[in-house]
Amino acid sequence: MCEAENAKSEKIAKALADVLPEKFISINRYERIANALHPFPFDIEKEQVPYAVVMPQSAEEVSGIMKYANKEKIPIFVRGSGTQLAGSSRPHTHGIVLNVRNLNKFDIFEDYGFLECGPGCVVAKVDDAVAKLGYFFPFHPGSRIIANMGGVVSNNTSAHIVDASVGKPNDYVMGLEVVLPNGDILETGTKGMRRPAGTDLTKFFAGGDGLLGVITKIRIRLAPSFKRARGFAMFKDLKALARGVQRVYLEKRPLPLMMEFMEKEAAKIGFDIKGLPEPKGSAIFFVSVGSSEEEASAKLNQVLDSFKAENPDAAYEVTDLDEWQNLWGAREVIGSFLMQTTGYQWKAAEVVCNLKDLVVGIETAKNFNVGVPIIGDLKLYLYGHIGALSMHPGILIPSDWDNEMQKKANNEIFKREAELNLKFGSCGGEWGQFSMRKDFFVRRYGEVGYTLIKDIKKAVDPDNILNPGILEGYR
Amino acid sequence: MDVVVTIRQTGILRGNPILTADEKSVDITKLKRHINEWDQYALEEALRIKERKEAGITVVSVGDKKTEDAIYYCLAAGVNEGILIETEPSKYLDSWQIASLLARVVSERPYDLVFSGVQSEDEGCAEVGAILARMLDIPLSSTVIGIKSLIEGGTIEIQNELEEGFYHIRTLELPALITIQTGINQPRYVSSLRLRNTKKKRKITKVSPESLGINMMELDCKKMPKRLFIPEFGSAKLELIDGASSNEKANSLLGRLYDRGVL
Amino acid sequence: MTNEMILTLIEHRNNEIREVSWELLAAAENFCSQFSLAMATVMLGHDCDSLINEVAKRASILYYLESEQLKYYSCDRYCYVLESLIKKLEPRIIVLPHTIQGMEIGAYLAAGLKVPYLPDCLDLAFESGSWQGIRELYGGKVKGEFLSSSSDTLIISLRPGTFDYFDAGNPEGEILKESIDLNTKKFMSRFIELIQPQPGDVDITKFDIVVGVGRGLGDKEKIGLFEQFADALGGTLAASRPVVDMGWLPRERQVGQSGKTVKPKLYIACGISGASQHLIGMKGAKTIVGINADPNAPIFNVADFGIVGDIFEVIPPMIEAIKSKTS
Amino acid sequence: MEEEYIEEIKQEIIEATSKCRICMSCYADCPLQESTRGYVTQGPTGITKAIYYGILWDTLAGKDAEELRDIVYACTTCGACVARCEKSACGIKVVDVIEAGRKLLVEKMIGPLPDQIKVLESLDQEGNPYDELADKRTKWLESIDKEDAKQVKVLQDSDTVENLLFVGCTSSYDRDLVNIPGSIVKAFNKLKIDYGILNDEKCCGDPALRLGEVGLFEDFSEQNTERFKNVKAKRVINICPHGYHTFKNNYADFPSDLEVMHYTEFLAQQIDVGTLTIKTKLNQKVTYHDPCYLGKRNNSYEAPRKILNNIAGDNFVEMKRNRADSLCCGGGGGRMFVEVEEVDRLSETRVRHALEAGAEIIVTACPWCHIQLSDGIKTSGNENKIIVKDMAHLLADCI
Repeated sequence: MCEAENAKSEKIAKALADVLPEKFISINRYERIANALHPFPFDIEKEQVPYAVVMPQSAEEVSGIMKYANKEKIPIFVRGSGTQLAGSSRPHTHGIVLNVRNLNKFDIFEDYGFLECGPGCVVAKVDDAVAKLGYFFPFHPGSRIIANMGGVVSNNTSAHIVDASVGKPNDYVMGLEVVLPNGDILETGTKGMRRPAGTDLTKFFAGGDGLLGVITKIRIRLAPSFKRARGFAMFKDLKALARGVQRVYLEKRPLPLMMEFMEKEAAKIGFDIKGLPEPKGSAIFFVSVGSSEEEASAKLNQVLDSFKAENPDAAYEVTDLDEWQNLWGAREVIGSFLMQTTGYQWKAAEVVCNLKDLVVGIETAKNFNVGVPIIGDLKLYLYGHIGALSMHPGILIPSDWDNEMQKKANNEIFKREAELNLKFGSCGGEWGQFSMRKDFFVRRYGEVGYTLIKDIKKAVDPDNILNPGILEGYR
Repeated sequence: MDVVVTIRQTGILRGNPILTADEKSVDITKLKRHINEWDQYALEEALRIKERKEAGITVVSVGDKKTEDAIYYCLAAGVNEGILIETEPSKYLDSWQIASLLARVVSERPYDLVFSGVQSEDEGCAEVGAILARMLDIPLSSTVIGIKSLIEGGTIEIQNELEEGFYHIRTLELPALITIQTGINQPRYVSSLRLRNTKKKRKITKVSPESLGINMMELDCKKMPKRLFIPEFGSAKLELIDGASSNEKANSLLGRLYDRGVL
Repeated sequence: MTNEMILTLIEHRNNEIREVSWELLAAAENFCSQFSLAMATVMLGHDCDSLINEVAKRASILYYLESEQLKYYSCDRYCYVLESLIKKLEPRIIVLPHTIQGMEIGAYLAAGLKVPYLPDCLDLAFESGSWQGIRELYGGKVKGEFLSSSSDTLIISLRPGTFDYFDAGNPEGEILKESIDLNTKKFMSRFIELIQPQPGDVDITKFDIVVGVGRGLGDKEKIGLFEQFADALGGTLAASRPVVDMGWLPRERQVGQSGKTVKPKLYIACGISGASQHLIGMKGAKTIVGINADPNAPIFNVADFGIVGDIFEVIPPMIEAIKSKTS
Repeated sequence: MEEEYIEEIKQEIIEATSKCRICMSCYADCPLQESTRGYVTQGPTGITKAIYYGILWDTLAGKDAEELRDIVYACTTCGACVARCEKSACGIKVVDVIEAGRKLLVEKMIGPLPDQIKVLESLDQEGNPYDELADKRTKWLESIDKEDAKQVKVLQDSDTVENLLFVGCTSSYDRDLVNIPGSIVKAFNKLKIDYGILNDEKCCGDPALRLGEVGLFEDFSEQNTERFKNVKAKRVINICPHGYHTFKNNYADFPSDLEVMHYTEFLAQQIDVGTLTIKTKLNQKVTYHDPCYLGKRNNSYEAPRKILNNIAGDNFVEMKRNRADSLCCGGGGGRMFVEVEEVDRLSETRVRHALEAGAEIIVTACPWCHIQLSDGIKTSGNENKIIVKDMAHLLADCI
């Protein structure tokens, strides 16, 4: 690595020592590399490695860092655990990585009815803490044991939660503390239970793809947790499964909190690992909620009624929790199992369908890679959050493919994902809108939409200091 | 730049020393051996020079066949050549004789720097380096604790340790000899795999005093051991504190210290 | 043939005669009467008249070789000057201190003059036609008598702290001052700077009670225990060289030849074997306690009280006992 | 030019690591998360990728090399990451990669950490990591109950025995722990078991292997294997889980007919067959800390619990993190031998867990855990609240 780069690192570290404690500034070569890693199966480039990694403990420190970066015109990349699947947490050029690790203050104010946490808090830890007190937590990504609050709020990611049942997670975000690119510190939202009418600045940042500011504190409403009932159904015919799901909506059933599915091939693997009988078709399993077990169970059975109309091989309420754990587990282990048995890389896309076209949609998703360059002949497994009409075609990519091939494959997957979501007039609901998905955004919302967001960005961050590359997209 | 490091292999004396029958030396036949502690630092310092600039390092040692291990160690650590001046086992050589042998080898090759350890763990005479410097007629500086600058074909600036926290900084014109003090660096660890591979792949240059044209009979020994002995345990004034348990010992010691009024 | 004379080199630094020089004079006095030799001293330097007068008060004859270039010690200049003086005087014995300076001169000079050299000796005798020096091996675990190869000229360096100084009361010794022109000769070394001792965060020489720790410590994490111990005693913590080399304690806490010399009321050596370089720095303590698992550890040769045992077994109960006594 | 065997190590690492797709799940389970400022480099992914890019971009010299060394030697090799990766990712043997990384650093003369060098030298010279004399290894026999000591068979070169008790370096030399083997031989004597210890026992080699000194480890593995064959024992019973793991998993040609057991497993077995009966029950609350090398690395969770259930009954309480989810004490992987900068000492965190569980005694079955936890109790100022005992201590009091 070149001397000039090291010299720059030294210089930055020295300057920032006035802003935050030296122990929270690292120019350690490998600390810098580790903060440039991305969740893609190909190597990072030297150009991505930041000059320095800073771990501020307060909004004031973040402000100081932003001011310095603006003065010196050095890009700032905000990062938590770096698990964002479209690559938004990945530095795009040399710069400073602002790791939110130390912004991890966490308090529950039951008497106010909200909690406040820093962006560096781990989702699962917050979830577990509020659950203990009998509250429901709307953020539930697969990476919850490691993902940070800052990321999930910036992405407003639903993951397992069915949007239409309890809303989008950020509907629970009451307010934020944000440091703007110029270093100004802003508080948004409210501490009261009545949410702002009209402009709520919170919305610019919660689900803002990290374009407009650095979130330093998040206020989330405490919602009482529900009683749960669990259901399972099996359809020989994948189309029937899709129709079943359509009915749930069309027949005005109370929507489950979560509704997952595994296409037959995927189910086979998961069931096999968990020692369940070989599935005759595609599996669907879901959680209905209510204020009492009875209510939850009643709601669940209404959903089952819709399914039964599509004569499934099975459709029943799961009362044995172990059985449920196995079903849920079966869904969780597919990817890891396939990677470990085949030694291939596992890459999933996020195809979201509209309600009307779901039957076609699920078929299309199943044939996601058919005829697609590079990935056309690869094995594909379909599963996902069908309750939200969101599907994950998971593709196995040979590990021995070199960086270039891996990159191409990765791009093809995002390209194909874009095509389908355009086709259905939908969009992804889990991994943000830009970075690898920038092209989709432009096609989906046109130059008008893209120019608009670019202008907004320019207005608050004229020199494009904060998280450059997310908006421009990266390949 | 050519750097020569002179090393000595010494026995690692952990338990009680055992003398040879003639009481003229300590019996190291049963002891594990290693490179004399000071020489390890000298070796490391040379290796660091090699890492910074173009340098060839030669290690020279006087000793019996077993000394090969020490030389292989140096080769494994990264020196370019290892020369063993092989002498017969358990023959006492004094510093003058050792220096004479080293001087013959060193003087016959190009060198800009000669490193030696300040002294040896066993005899601790701190002589060889100085005698060698005199024999080679090059400038000398002892107990070097830091090399400040090194200009090829020019000078070396060193910091050497004096007593009571004083230091000298001086420059020597090359070629020069410096004796290295412990603590100047942190000697690297050489793994046994490395050592094994080295023994397979590398060769030691072995020479005998004769092949150097030196007749050991005629090379006089200016300082020879008459009799060694294990010193009496403790001084006359020593009062040994004993007791059944450590607790007891601790307390009676304290008692005595209070009696004396030093506590 | 040599003159029946002992020539003793007076070592000075930073405009002070070093303690060891007086010890050497005492030793030389001994040897002179023992071997019926005459006494002479030599000192090299530049404008240190106050010092030579100090020496003259205690030594009969002082050769003072003066030159700008001798202001600071350097091996080549010192040896060049001494060599010519020795050739002229042909003394029987040249006595040097086994200091860093002395050990350098001794070997370099001996090599130049091709005469026997007995380094770091504790005593000198004349046995069946040759000089015999007593010295220590393996850091004091072994002692030995070493013979010089010839009975005439001998260079010997004596271990500092071995001979007590007593005032020979030899007033107004004769000073033979000679200015030497060294500019005609080219020397290959150049003096740059004399670095003064750095004052550290603590001055261990100021404490009445000093706890010294050595190799026996094993690893850095154990330091804490001995800090407690020192605190309980109202003393301070010092160390032998290896501990400092490992970076477990800062240099300013090093006791010994290259470190500080302490003379506390009580010095407790924990896991210190007692290499001469360390003993030099603490011998002056009024009361010395040695705690070491190895009964052969030389520390017991200077200790008033000794415990042969494991420092980690002995120290904790001591801390307890002291605490209970004080509270 | 690089030696081939070094190139091989590099390839081994590259292959294993390139499978990682940076899901970061392992990071969540890594004890360094608890104990450090949470620098990413100190998560398993960070460490393995540091080695990976270190090789790929050839930043293995000078300051970079030292930075890498400090990162790679930060791992306690507890194995939590391995379990996680197998559970929810691509099943990389993370610890193996990290140990390979250490191998690489040692062979390139970058590792180990300075304080660990004298450990390796001591292993080489005296057969133990503590710079103690080899011939003092059985000295612990002198400081235990005379009667018990008498009954201990000290095996000379040609002697044979059914059960070989492998004492291990720490139990042999650590002055505070000799009562662990003491208690075990007491138990064995009571049970009239045919057992013995080696007159010339050497280290199992674990420290050498964990620090990346493979060659030295191989020496130990060969010598010990040879010695074991001569003894013709049915089983070797380990006091230290690290020896247990090393014999079980790391020895190249370990005698196939020689069963490796931890003493807790052996004694639990004695309870099953009814030869061992617990006389006095314990009436203090005890909890059990799973040593990583017994638990996570070898899934031996139940034997110690069986013993505790017998001894303590309802007084045996679990900590919130137990078995596979147990938190490392911080002593493994060569960490015993270095001063570690920890924001929260793992040992203290663990002591806190035990207190939260309402325990008055933390029982463990590993000498290193024992040392770490007792330190943790002191440094967290809980001396009067809780104590550490080895399973052996409890047993000795109760049979």
